[in-house]
Amino acid sequence: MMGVVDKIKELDGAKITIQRENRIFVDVDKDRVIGTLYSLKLMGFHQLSVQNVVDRIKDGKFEIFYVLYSHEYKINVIVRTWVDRDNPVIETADKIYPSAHTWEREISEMFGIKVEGNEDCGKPFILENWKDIPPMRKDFDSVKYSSEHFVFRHSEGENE
Amino acid sequence: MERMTEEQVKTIANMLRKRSLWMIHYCTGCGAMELPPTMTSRYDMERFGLAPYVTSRQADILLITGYLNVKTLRRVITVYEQMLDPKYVIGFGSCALNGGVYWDSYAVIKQLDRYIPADLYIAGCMPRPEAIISAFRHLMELIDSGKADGYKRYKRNLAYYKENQRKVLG
Amino acid sequence: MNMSLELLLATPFIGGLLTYIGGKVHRWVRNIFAVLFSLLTLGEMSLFYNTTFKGDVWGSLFGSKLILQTNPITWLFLLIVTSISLLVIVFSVDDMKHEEDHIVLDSYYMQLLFVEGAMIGIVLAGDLITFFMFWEIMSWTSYFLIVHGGKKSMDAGYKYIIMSIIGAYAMFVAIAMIYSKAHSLVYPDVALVLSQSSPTFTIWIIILLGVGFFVKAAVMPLHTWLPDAHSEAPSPVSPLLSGVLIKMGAYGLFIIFYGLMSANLAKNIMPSIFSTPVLLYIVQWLAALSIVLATFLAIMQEDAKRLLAYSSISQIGYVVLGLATGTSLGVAGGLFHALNHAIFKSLLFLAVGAVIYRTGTRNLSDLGGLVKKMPFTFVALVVGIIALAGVPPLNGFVSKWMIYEALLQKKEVFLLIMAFVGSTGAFLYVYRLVHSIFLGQLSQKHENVKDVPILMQIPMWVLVIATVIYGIFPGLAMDVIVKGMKMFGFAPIAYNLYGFPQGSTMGALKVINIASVLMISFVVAWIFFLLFSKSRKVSQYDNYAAGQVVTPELKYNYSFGFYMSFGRVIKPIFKISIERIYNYWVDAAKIFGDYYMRRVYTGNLETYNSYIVIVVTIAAAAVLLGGKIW
Amino acid sequence: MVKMILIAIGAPLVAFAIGLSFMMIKRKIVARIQRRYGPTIIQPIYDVLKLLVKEDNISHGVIFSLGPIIAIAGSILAVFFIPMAGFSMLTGSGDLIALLYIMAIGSLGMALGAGDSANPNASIGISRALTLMFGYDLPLVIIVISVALQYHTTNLSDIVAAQANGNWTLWTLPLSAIVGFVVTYGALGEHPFDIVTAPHEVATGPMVEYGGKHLGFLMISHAFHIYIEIALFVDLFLGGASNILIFYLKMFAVFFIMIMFDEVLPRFKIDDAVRFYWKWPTVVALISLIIVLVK
Repeated sequence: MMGVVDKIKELDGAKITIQRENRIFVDVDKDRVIGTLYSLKLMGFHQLSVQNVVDRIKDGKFEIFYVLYSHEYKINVIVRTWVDRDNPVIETADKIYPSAHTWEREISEMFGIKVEGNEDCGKPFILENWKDIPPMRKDFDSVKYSSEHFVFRHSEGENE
Repeated sequence: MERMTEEQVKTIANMLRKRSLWMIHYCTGCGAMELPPTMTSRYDMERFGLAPYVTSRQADILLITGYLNVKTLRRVITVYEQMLDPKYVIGFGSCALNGGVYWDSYAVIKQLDRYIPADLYIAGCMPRPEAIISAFRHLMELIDSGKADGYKRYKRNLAYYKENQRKVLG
Repeated sequence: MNMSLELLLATPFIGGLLTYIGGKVHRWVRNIFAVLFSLLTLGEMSLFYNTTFKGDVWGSLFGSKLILQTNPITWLFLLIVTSISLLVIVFSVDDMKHEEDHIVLDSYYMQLLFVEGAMIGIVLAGDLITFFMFWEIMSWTSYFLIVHGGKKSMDAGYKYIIMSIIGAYAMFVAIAMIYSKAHSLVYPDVALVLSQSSPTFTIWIIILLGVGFFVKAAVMPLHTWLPDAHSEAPSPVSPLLSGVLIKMGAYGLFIIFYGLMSANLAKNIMPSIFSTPVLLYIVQWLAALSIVLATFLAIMQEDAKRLLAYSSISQIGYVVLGLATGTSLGVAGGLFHALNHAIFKSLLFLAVGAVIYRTGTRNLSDLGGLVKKMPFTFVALVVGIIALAGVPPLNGFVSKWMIYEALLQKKEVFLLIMAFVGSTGAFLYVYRLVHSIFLGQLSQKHENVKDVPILMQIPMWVLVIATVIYGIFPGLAMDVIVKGMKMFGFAPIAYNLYGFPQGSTMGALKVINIASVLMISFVVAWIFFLLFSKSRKVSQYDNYAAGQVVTPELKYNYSFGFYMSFGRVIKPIFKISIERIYNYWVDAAKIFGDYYMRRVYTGNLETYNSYIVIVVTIAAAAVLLGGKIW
Repeated sequence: MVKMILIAIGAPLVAFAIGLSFMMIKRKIVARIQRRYGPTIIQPIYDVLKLLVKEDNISHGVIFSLGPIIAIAGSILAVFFIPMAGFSMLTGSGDLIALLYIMAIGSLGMALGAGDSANPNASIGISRALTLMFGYDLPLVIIVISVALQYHTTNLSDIVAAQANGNWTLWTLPLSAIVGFVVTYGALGEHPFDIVTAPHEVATGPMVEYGGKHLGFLMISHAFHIYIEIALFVDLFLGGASNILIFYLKMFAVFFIMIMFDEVLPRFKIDDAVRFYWKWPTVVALISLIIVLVK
């Protein structure tokens, strides 16, 4: 069991932090992500549980993380990488983990991240004829949008 | 004499519509979980002549059970327009009244009756089966007294409803 | 005025030549000639309505007289031949307009009239030589008609003509055997010969003649040519093929069983099971098998005309089953079903032809929703399918009912069960036909389809009226049939204009009551329907799709593989297919041909010379030694 | 003559009343089985009347509206050909074989109407209905033949007369009676065989686009259908009845047993239903047929 953790440590260009016995963070910069994912899959992390984005608006970055899991070793490995917020571009991981295809479509629609190699990213996925900026970004003001588009009911009387 | 029989026909028709209400099995929000116990042995709404039906052509009541986001609104409007005429809409829970906990969401509409005419609202963040059954009984009284005329309102100011719908759906 | 049979026989042939010549003059002259001559033949034929027997010799060949004769049974088949040919010609005036090539159309009309003439010749024939002569003319001219249908129809025609030739050879051998015994091939003499000769000889004759007629009547083992020929033939020719041509096979069977072989002859020369001679019993089982299997095949078809072709096989199975029962009710049922099937099957093929004329395709999954655009053709097709399924007020029902009664009286229950299964199965493929073409969503490309021109609608309306008349008043046809069967030694059946009174059969039937009660209850239900609020028309896109908006591009129509689930039930039955067995034999013959024949015909000149030298020497030696080799 | 007119008007109404009463009792008993109270006893009447007085009705075309009308016309026609409680209606002009085809007129009319509603659910529903009909028709035909051979007649009123004093076909041909029960069960489309209008799979099959007065008409024709199927079973196997009460009691007994099976069995898949019908019921029916032939 320990063998795997040593192997993860040897990953080049990766900063490893073991938060718990079965949760290991691997921080990699943008262009080494695909290589790391591939080597982790060879080690036995066959399942991509989640691929999503955290909007670090303070330091102007998108944090993209891939949660991998191995049924054999019962360990979660979270590969993290950072992309700047102005023109966020990442490489698709659906060649290694097919389920990443749908995650990337959601990320590109909700955060406006451009994913190279995933041809379905431009297509409408969840939102129907949405004109505004991607809604999940922190700089999108949801309250302002909803008060503009929807009329609130005044509590005191019928506003018909 | 002619007007009087017209009146009698209307009352008989309303009495019949009250006794046999068919509900379309279209669960739009989280309130749909309250319907199974209402339909089955525990609370048994069939005692009052209510029965779940599948297609919009056969149904009289459309239940908006919980929050209604923009995508579902488009489908709900199609279903509503496909239903045959004496039709009633019941809004479940606070989400149909004023958006409820999703008041700040970019996707959830805040007022049901701006888009389709709602005859009745049931308060509560998902009303319990007893509340649903009392709502049905209240709807029966409305039908009997002829006040449940949401479908007439929809026909009368169709432009108003269509305008609101177009503004939201785009 | 006493119309001579020769004139009746000659009119279509003369007409054919004149139309061909007329075609050279002008298109319309040819069309008018074609219609005129077929109308003339119909008129001449109707003059023979109640002549019980009229026969005259029109020549002699190899010492045997050539006779033309007519009796009510032949009149029945004459009615089928002439009326359907007239309607087909009227239908093809407009339908074949797309064929620009002048020569092809002239020859097409000529062949139509020649086929009609040949079939009249078969029916009128009083002796086997005329019968066989016109049988060959019919095979050849119908081959030319099938081949008009374009590239694929060439192979269909090729398969058709090969099987017809095999059948014709079998018949020829039988006729030769009879001739070697009797030197006169007139029916009564043939019957005399058969009754005197040894049982094996008679059985061989019947089997050989039967093979020829089974090929033409497409009974199960020899049916493989029919689906290709009927579906690839041009649309006006298919009704002629399946409405009339396969009835000639049925007429042939009738002639063998009851013309050449007197009724009791069959009983004493072969053992009989369930009171029917064993040969007839085998024929009954073949017919019943072809009913059931052809219905299963028809249910799984994706192409309208192949579906109708397979249904023709199953319906002709009813006719053969009726003929082979032997009792007067069964044979009358078989003959009546031959007439009914000619009417409603031609109606169905004409309606499908009209749809092909307008939409250009006959693939069931491309069509849909044409009821809004082609209402008249829809009514014609619905009447046709109701008749085919055997639903009471229309004509398919009475004849099937007679066949069922006959089988029930003879206690042949398993045949009856298979006949019923065939008729319930008919419900399935019959509804498939009308649903995939006319109901469901109208696709964009058929948006501007109009109904067919008047000239194509007239034949359909004539057949619709005929279906209704023969359905409600079966007595009209029964008069002819019963009078004819009396001549062939059958007990008369108790019948009246509307059906069968209580005594004669196991249950009574009065179709007029069924039809009138249905009409009254329909009117009552309709008035009751109109009492309530009017219903507004709704477009086909305003449809329940669980809330989704249906748009024109969405193909929102269920028609491909309509009975997929049923197909899974009957899949094991189709592991063995006669088609594959035949193809296997064909390939085997080809291999044999290549391998052994190559040895004989080596292709170089010296071997051929040596063959000639050898043959000449043998011949010379034979002549010298007195010339008695065989 | 007056008796004729009385029968002509009375028979369909009585048939409709009997069919409707069975629908009422069925909903009440099914509710009781599921340990709940169930609607008022006359709920189906409210349902049908409510549907008929709907203000707005839609139609997809002439054939769509003709469907329910032909369904009712076919059912009324079939009612006249089944001996009802002592009156042998029109059996003089149409025997058992004719009746099998007459019962098909109603379903053919409804199939045409439902097909015209241009909805794939309806087409799937009809293809299932016809496949199921093909399934249960094989055993039905075998038992019809065995009954006809048993009494040497296909005239229904003679068959009823032959079973007069107590010796019902149930006792003489028990196997055929069992197969007859299973076939009637399938023909009615009760729960295990409600593949045709399975609400969860094909959204009530052929009735998907029918609403308002069209659906009301279809429910009326369903009531007729229940009467026809069960009356045929009673006439063939339980010896018909001399007066209306005994006739009703016999029919109710048959229907009550059917309800017992109703809520217990899971629904068939369509090709399994056909396989089921072509396996055991057909074998049992053939055995009883051979018995009749031998006897």
